[in-house]
Amino acid sequence: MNDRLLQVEDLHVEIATSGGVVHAVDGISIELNEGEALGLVGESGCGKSTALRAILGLLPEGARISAGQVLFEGRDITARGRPRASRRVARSAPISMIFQEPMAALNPVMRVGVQIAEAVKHHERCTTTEAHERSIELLRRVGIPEPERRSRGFPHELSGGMRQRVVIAIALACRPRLLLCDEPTTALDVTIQDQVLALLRELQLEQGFAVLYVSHDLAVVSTVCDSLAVMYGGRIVETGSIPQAFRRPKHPYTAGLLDAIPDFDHVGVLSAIPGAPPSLISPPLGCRFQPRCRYAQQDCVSGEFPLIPVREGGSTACIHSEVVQTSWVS
Amino acid sequence: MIVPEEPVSTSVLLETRDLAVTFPIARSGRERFGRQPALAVHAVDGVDLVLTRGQALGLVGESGCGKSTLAFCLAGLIAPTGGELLLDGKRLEPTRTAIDQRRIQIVFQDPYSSLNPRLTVGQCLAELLRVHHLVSRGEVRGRCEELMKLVDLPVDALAVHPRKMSGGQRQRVAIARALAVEPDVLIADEPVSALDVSVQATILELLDSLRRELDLAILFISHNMAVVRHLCEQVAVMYLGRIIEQSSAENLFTDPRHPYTQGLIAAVPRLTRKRSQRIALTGDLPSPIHLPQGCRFHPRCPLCQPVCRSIDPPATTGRVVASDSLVPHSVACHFAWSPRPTSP
Amino acid sequence: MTKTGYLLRRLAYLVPTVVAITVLVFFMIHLIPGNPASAMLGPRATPTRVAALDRLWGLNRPLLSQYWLFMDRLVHGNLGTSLFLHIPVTTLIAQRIGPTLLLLTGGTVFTILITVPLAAAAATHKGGAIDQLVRIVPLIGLSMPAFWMGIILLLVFAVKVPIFPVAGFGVGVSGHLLSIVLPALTVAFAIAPLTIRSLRTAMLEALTSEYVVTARGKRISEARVVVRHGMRNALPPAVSVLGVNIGWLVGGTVVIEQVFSLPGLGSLMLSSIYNKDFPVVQGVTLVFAGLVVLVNLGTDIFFALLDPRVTFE
Amino acid sequence: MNGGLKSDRRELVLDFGTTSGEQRRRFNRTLVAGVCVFGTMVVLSIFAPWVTNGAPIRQDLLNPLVGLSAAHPLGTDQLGRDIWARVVYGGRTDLHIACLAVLLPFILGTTLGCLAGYFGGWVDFVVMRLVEVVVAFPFYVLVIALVFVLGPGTRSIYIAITVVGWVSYARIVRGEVLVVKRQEYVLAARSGGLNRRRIIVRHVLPNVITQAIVFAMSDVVLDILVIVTLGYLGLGVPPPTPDWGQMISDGQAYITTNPSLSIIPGIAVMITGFGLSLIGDGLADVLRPE
Repeated sequence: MNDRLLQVEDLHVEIATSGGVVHAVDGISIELNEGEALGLVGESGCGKSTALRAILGLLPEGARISAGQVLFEGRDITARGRPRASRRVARSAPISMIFQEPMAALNPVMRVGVQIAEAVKHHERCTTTEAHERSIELLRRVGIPEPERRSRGFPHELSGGMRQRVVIAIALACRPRLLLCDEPTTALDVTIQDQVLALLRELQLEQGFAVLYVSHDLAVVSTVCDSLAVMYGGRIVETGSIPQAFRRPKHPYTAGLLDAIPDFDHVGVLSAIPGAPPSLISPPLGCRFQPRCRYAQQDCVSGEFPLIPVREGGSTACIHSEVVQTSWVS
Repeated sequence: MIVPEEPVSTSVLLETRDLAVTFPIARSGRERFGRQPALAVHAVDGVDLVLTRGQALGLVGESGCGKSTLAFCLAGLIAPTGGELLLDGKRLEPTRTAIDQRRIQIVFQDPYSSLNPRLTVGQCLAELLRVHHLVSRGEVRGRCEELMKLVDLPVDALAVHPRKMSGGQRQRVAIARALAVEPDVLIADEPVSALDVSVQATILELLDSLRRELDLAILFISHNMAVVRHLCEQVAVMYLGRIIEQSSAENLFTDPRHPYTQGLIAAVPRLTRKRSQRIALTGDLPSPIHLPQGCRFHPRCPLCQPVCRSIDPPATTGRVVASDSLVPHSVACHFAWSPRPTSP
Repeated sequence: MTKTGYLLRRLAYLVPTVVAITVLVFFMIHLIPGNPASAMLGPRATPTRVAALDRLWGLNRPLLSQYWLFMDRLVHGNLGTSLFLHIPVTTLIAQRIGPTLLLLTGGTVFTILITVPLAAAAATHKGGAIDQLVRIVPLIGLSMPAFWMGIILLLVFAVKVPIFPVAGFGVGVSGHLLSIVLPALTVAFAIAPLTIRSLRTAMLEALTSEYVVTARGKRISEARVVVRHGMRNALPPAVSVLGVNIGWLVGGTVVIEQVFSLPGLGSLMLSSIYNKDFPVVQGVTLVFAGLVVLVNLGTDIFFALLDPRVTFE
Repeated sequence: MNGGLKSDRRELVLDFGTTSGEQRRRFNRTLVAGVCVFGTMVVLSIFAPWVTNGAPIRQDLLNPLVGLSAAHPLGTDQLGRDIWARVVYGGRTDLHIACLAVLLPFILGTTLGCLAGYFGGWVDFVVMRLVEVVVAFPFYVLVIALVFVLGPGTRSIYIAITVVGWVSYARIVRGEVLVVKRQEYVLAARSGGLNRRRIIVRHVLPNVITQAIVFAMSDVVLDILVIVTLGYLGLGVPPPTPDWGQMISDGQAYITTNPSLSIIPGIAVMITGFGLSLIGDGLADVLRPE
């Protein structure tokens, strides 16, 4: 039996705006196996969050999946059409999602314990009392002190970190096979972020669910994930294992990001990537990164740039990746 | 390794002495009818900081530790409720003179809300130049162009409304606006956290070159320790309204002495190195309304001792050898300079 | 802070408002150009009667002691005597308050009956026919004078198709109820555009929120998602909008009662205005203000009970 | 608890399609449609003497209650007056009063709201207590009571509308100012050493006034309704000046036989209000920054 859990094939998402049609996600393919953790990184506006939401059919007003498909365990769960699609997808597959702002993900007028018990009850088919006991157990599992008392409280009485733990507890109660994370620690402080990331990693190893983690922060992704996919201008430009990608980036954009980000352990000269991210209404011809790329050649300005697997493992959309790999020094 | 403290004399520009800002709760009109005990948020609670000419001081801490309030207070946007502020050794009164006000400028975090959407970049800069009579009427245009060049923006940008600009460009405009009034001190409150990672580096570089060119004193506030480490020579760590540790960046990040700083550094997500040992900080920041007794860090401290629950440790300054020179290192912990007690 | 603490504080806010209302109502008499007493008595004015009225209202005393006199009478339930009917104002108000309260209740009930199903249908079928209707009709409805709407209803359901009485309050309980239907519908039509709109917006907001996504992920039934997560969260803002509208409705009754010749407080106020019966106008104004204060208080309390965040500041 | 929870019914009209962005792409059409509808009413009122027989108050007791005819496009009323002329002249009266009546509350409310919001403290306390007292009175009760004590006439209408109407502007503007004054560009202006007057006039006011302008559009509708209602109750513009409310009231006596006497002026009110609502909606979209 194939252990492929999630398969996204050539996904396109278009958003209609007053300025024109934005090709927010422009043909991305993702494969995720059972128990695997993949980080999807990129700057704001590169389409990573839109891609994540498209998988669950949670696209905002005006956005739609224009091509491609999403398979979960080989089953087509593509959310075509709105607005009922999201309901169907959310119900049809054991996928849970954690959002950036935990307060928004919790019902403000419902007691924390009830919100968890609700999920427990429908997944375990147990009595209300049992569901309640199990919800307290889950709260304890995600590291909430005094779970009995907290379960009777409301979300606004908790701190940001505690709220995110409750959201994780709800996700756990649904016994997910895949957990989608949309920058779940961006709103949190660094010490709290550390705690939540450690919890996520621990639960992933313990429960064996797969994780698709979207973030702009390479360092955060590297603590949670095994492999990563770098997005730029609506496309994936590089994939590979994390240590490999950081040691020897195969795409000039990844290399540029690593040069631009201050690394706590290596105080060196930072160099920003010149220029600005491309317009997704009328993207540049050829390679999307070519206008900002210092390795750009004549042949970069036209043609298609699909992901090509490389010998060392992983894949890149750059046709000059050997040059990047040999000339880039950390 | 520890050498007794010596008096230091450098070109001190701005100094705070036991600075405090408290916000009383229940102040709005409606609230006055309630019979509430006088509660207050101790946002800044006895801060001693020194900013010197041509130097960047980094201020790190978690949200809610009071670092932004401190920034606003230094910039004259919030009046201090205790302690004093000295500019060039002269005490700054709560209502500042126009000249004092203009000498300390601030750059904010969000480049989208920090520019008036109804004014073009040029109008925004020219207003400040005219109000302060910094240049004669005829030279306003020329000075605006100069400011644009200073922050690496094209001169054409003067005619543009901020909404047409990218985050990075807006942040440059915000810096140009701060520089328009020729300040000596620049307070940068998380100036790059709202920017894309590929753009952050350019703003950091700009701030660094401006510091050198204009001999500015910069207070750089950030929650991102990697960024602070790249930009600042001096670093102060703030916790619940107070500076708990301060030293040179190199020394503080390699040899932190306060358990909070140690935990904070351990929590920084790393690109390449997996952390070896974790000093995990548990729990959240306590409420700044009901400050803990004794050391304000003790409820979260992995090394907490009985004395920590009762006595608030004062900041003690030692001089330590770092990078072949003596560096002052000040820590507010009972056990900063003695062998660590093993955790109970 | 506890819920009880919040409620006590909310009650404490009433004091300055109520005092200020009495001050404003008291001062109304001084807005009258010239001598209020002679202005009120009009052609009936004789020096003796004017002097008597001056003495009764304390018009020749210092302002503060006039207010004190006014308040003293008010606390003792004395709102003065009608100049025209020579009956205590409190008696008049007691006689007339019934139809007004019934109109208020009926209007509220009709509003809720119209609002909830329409808003729920519009929110759950966004972009559908009901939704379009709910978005466009209010624009027209709000531009319509409420009394004119009443006249149209009267024309259709009392004149052309005589189901309901044309005027008056009817006889007996069934008569009262029958005669209140059209006026109550009129006010409901005036209010419903705003309440439907706000409930729809609040429900849409709730239904597109991340907690509803989370809830759907729990695989609980869609009905439970809509009711427990959608409707439940939309309720507090909708209740406060309804409260504001009932407050407005208190004033609207003045005009509506006139259209349907209902013998309520509003028509008492108008007839007293035509008769220049100042004490009655003053008394009725005070009662109306009191009603609004009570409605607002009830709304706030209801809101606080519905939303656990209220005590949390 | 803050004051934002309770809001004036008048302010609720602001919620119409302006906040959700649903109609955003159609703003031009909305605004143009509104201007066309309302513009027609204004043009008719201005050119009243030319588009009618110019005699709204001329009685023709021999021809009361006649139907449509060439001489009387909408027929005549119980006194034989031309209904078309009365409707157009009524619009002239009511639109004139409503448009003027909106100015004073706009200026007063915006100023007080701006000062209360920006300075806070006792200024805010006093303004908000005043607001609360006015809001505690039912809108129509207060207007009617004021017109009663001040005596009928347009002057009383202006005063009553101002006393009651400024409250909404003050609350809207105050709420906006509370948001804007914490915006970093205002803080930057303070840090730049600009004086308070300059900050309020140049940095705060231009960014809060749009909401007040949008509300003013809806407020004209509300003022027209007030004027018409007062006219209906016989407390408005004294006869024989034509006024829509009074026309509806006069016609009510003939509701069983000649319902058009009441219906026509009501439709005129509706069309005017509808046009203004469309303008308000369109403006809200146009004036929104970004």
